[in-house]
Amino acid sequence: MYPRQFEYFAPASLAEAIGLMKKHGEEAKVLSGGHSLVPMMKLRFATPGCIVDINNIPGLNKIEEKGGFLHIGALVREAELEESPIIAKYPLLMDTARVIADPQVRNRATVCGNLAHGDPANDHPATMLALDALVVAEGPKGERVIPIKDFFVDTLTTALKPDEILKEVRVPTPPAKSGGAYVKIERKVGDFAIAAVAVQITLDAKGNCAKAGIGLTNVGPKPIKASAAEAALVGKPLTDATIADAARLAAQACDPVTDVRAPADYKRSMVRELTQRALKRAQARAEGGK
Amino acid sequence: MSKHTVTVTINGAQHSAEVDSRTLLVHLLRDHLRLTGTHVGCDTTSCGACTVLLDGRAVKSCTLFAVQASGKSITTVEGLAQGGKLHAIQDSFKECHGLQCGFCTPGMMLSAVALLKKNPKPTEEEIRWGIAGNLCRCTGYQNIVKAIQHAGEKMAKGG
Amino acid sequence: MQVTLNNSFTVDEPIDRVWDFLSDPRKVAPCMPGAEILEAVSATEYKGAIKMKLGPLSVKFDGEITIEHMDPATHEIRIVGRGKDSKGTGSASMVLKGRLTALPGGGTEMTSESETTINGKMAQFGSRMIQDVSKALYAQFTAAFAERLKADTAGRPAPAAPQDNALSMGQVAGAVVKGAFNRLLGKDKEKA
Amino acid sequence: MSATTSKEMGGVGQSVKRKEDARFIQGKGNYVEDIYFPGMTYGAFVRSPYAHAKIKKIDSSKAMKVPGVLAVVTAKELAAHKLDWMPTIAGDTQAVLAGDKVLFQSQEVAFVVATSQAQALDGVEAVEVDYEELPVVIDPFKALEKGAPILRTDKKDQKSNLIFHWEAGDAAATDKVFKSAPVVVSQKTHYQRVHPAPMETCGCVANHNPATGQTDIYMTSQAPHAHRTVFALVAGLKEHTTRVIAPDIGGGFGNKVPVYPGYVLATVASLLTGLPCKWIESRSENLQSTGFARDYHSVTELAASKDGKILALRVKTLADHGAFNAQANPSKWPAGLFSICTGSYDIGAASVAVDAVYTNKAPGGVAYRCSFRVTEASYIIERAVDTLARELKMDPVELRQKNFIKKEQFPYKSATGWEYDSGDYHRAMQVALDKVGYAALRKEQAEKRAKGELMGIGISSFTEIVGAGPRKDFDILGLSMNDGCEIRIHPTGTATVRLGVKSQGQAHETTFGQIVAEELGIPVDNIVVEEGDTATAPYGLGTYGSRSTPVAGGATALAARRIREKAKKIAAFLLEVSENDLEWKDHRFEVKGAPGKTKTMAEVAFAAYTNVPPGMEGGLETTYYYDPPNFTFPFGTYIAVVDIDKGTGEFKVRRFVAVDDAGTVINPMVFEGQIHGGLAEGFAIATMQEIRFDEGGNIQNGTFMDYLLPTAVETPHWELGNTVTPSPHHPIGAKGIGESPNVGSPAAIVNAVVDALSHLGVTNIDMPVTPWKVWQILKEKGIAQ
Repeated sequence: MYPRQFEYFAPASLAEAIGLMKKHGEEAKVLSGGHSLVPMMKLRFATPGCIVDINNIPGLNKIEEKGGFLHIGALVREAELEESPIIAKYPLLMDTARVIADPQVRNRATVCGNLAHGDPANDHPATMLALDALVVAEGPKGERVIPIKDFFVDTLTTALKPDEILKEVRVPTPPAKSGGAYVKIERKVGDFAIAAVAVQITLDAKGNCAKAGIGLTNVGPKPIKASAAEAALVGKPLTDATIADAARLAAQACDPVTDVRAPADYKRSMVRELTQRALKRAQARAEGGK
Repeated sequence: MSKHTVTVTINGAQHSAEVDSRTLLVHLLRDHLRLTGTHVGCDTTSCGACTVLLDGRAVKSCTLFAVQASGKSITTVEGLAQGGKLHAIQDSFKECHGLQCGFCTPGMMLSAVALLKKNPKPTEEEIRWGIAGNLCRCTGYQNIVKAIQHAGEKMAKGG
Repeated sequence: MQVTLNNSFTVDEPIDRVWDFLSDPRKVAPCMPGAEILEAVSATEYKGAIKMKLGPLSVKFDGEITIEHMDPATHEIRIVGRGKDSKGTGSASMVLKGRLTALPGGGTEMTSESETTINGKMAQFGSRMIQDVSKALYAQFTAAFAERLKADTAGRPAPAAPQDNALSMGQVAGAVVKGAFNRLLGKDKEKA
Repeated sequence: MSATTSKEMGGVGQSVKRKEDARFIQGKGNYVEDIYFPGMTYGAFVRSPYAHAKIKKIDSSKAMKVPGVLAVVTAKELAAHKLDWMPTIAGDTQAVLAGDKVLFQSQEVAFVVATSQAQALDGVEAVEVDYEELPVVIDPFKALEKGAPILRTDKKDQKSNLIFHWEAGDAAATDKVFKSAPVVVSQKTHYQRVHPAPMETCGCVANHNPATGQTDIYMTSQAPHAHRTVFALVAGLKEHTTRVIAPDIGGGFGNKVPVYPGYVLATVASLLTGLPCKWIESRSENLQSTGFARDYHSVTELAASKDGKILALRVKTLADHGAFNAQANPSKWPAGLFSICTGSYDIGAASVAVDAVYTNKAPGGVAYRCSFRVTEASYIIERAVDTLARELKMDPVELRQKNFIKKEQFPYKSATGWEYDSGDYHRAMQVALDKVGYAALRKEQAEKRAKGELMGIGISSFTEIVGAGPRKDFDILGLSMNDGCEIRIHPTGTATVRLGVKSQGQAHETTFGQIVAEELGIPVDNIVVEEGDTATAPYGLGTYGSRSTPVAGGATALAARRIREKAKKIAAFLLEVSENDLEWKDHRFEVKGAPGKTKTMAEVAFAAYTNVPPGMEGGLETTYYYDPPNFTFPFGTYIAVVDIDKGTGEFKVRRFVAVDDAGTVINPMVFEGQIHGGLAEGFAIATMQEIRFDEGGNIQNGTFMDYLLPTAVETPHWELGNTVTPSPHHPIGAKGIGESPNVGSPAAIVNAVVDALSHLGVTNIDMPVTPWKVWQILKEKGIAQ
């Protein structure tokens, strides 16, 4: 399998990369991990005339905590995220990084690329929606910070402009008594989810839910933030009843279609089931469990 | 730029080749350098038959452009044996009957080598997850798991 | 593969004006994101094209639009569009059935049903996306239809077609269509 | 049979490490894609995006302008050489390139030859084909309805989409039993369309030398000799100047038995250009256009007495063959060995009917790790027996034991006419029950059920029929299915063994050497086994249907014995005794009653070239073509234990016990490896693998992203056991093991999941059994939300 011919550039700086993106417009695609783009190019589904490989740009591969955020650079690979000692504080990220594709893919695929592709089937979008992350885009006019809830515009379409590059994603550092979990049901290991649910919660002193984030994978035309379900939990204790209620609302928020993975009613039911499981796991973790 | 000269260290030796932008790393290895131990089993980054080590990490060489490997170091199945002595993983695959048709074997062994580097004493469960990116149609995986465990033990003993 | 979608919406315009709009493919076609009429072959046959862009994917279908059935008495119409992907890797067709009903208050309800059939490479490799894309396309179409109809009947110039009239999901839909799109698909239900 | 030779000798019964491994573990295998020639060209196909369409025009002009493109071949060019159509193995015709119309999505329409693979693919994109879409026939039942479009308009006599109607057994007698039977159950099943998907796709490198007229064709072939003969018959190539070479094959599983258009076109391209031409299929092309397997819609009925004696079996099947009847079956057996569907049971009356139809799908019907439809047969009977047990409220084990053919009944003649060679079904079942702890599991299940938990135990006691086949009844395109073995003993006592079969991973280089080691006392390390090159190998029909050990294994043993006969004469001459005074003992010749007076095969071999008895022909070599007197009938009992997650419908195969009996075991290590692999494929079929089409004939899982093959994570841990009941007619008593596990395991897994839900009234879930299918049942029964 060979993609169609294209021009390849490996700029040494972000500015140079953005210049190339601007110059080549619609024809240009950013290559980071390449594990969404290259297979599409091999099947000649995607036929970009120009590839801007950002792998040689220094400074984009950092994972660091500062200013109340975990900063994940554009070139941070899934495996690096998984191996990073910082990630213990972010069990939701850990869960997610472990179920994306397979070990070889995780060695190349990047967290930011997983977001930038805008595929509702990717795993990090739901995770970042649950975490209320911020996406940082760099364009000709400088930096732009986009709240994740505004980032996914539609299927394979994000708020990134054609000449913008996703520079990093910022995840708010969770306060004490926080926990998260990602629960995914898939046809086999490494597959896109039939459905998956990302949950991030923070408990208050009394053990009630102070903050809740819930993101849904592959159950709609774009990644879904289950806002009503989140709202239903805030201020309440996490009991079987409140959890079931939130799960019901999450299931209402999804908009799945019947496809080769499963019928829509199954996916919707799984959102409900997995939301409960993820909430319980997140709760246990927030209370200090594993 | 659609033509590039790439210089890559493969199994310890430096190679240069002129490639198209679209030439994948696996094409460079197979078609340009005739290192045909690295195989192509699919077109969707699913099977892992093309797995090589890129700067020590297992990657699928069908999903990387050759030009991206420039300046990097690659290990293929042909580079596993050192000084005429087979690598422990090679011995173990034979010893434990971890292969049949042999097509997935090079990629499988390289994934195993990467796994054992990270986790020298993996459990059966950890091995199964560690080779989740490599498909095999012949062995039912059981003897592959055994071979990797065996290799881990051998390597711990300095073998 | 086939995707069938239904939709209905109401406009504050008398039925005859809506009918005039609906029965003119030159007016209806631009409501479909990325679509354009290239040539009128006859009063009921047109040549057209539709371009779609979906992240790194892009596809262009060239084809014919035919009004197969049109009944001013019952205000029913059936428009069929058939096209082939310009790269020769597949085909798409859409049968659009529309029916207008006069409402007691003077407005008009338009009920429509679309059946989209995709064959070839897209249906083979892209079935995961097709339903979502069809839904979005159709929602954008009906939203734009309402919008353009209002502008048309009010005698205002139609909203400018996006620069590159290709469907680039979301971006092209933009502010005008987006709100209607969400309402039409009931996406606000979560807040309700 | 336990091992009689030393480890060094490596005879039958020894776990000899595989000889082929040395090259594979070092990346030195030699697969078709690894073959390069100077000046080699590359071919790639333009394929149809539609399942059914008229081809109005093919315009190659733009493609010819693509840099590197040398030629674009269409049906028109092929027709000039009468190569636009070729015969299939099943005796139908198949378009090499579509002429007037295409009949399935991804059908071959044109072949672009270029100086590189990338350029060939660029050329493919530039070929313009004008299609007019036609109504599509996807549902095989609708294919037979009145008014259905007739697909094979190229066949003058084809008035419907029916390919054949075939019957076996005695319909009248069976119907009579059913009429008066106290208990009748009916089980509808669909054995879904699957694809063997070996890790290596199909490919070909053809190298025609215009100067010498020699054509070498390197092919991913499970049957090189048969393929060369087909080439000779179809393309008019001369067999003596055509060499088909199957080098290392990266798995076959039946996928590499048919002749594909790619082989023909690479060869045509080389003949036309005088340059070597390489064609290597992509994975999606492999899944979308090459031989699928199964796709049998069956209704299986069992008639029984109230106490559980099975009285009769009636089966009606609709088989979806796709656009061309390209199934791999012996000529006189259009539904293969499907009539083995009485299975392991002593059933007095049986009738089987199969209707096969054309649809707008890729052709196939290959024997995927299966001996010609025995997998479908085993599946339906093992599913139906469970349904009968449920109806009778009997334990499925008890019902099976009650109806098994008894040890003393062998050789057993079945109601559909097969003569089972040997078996001890009760014993294999007992070993499996003991190993899994059946009674305890049933107790656990009852306790779990009381708590609302779902656990199931599934049993499958299959009987296979392998080793096609006796040549009076079994041929492929007229070529009788016997196989050759040539043995050459070299002067220094080492040996070369050549076979007409072809390993695709089955370890022939090791196991056939072991047979020779056993028979001739030559250490296995001193024997080389060669296969796959028609220039050197004796004729044979290849490896599939578990036929290598039953047929070529027989040939090997008998060739070796023929060598031994001559060797005995030489030994007698050397020892100066009469032949009758010699015995073959401890793998050498010994003078009876004189233990010190011996001659080894090495000594005899040297004499064969240096000191033969007067009047004797020199040398020590022979070729033997073995015509098996009957099939062999491997069998076994498999038991699966599953736990179901009520919330998601997901299930886990907690345990899987497999007890196999394939007669004499040549190499226990290889034997177990074959079982592991076959079980994994059976598990994959039961839970994941399926080729599906939408209503427009678009393939829904034409890549490895959606055609699901299990990874190590999903694949269960296998627990094996075995019993040994040698075949009475096979020279070494061996039966063939490669396919049993794939034949027997799907039913065990489906039976286990159904068993977990049986108290809810569930009797069937069609494969692949997926979490959502289980969930839908749970939802219907009010268990899941």
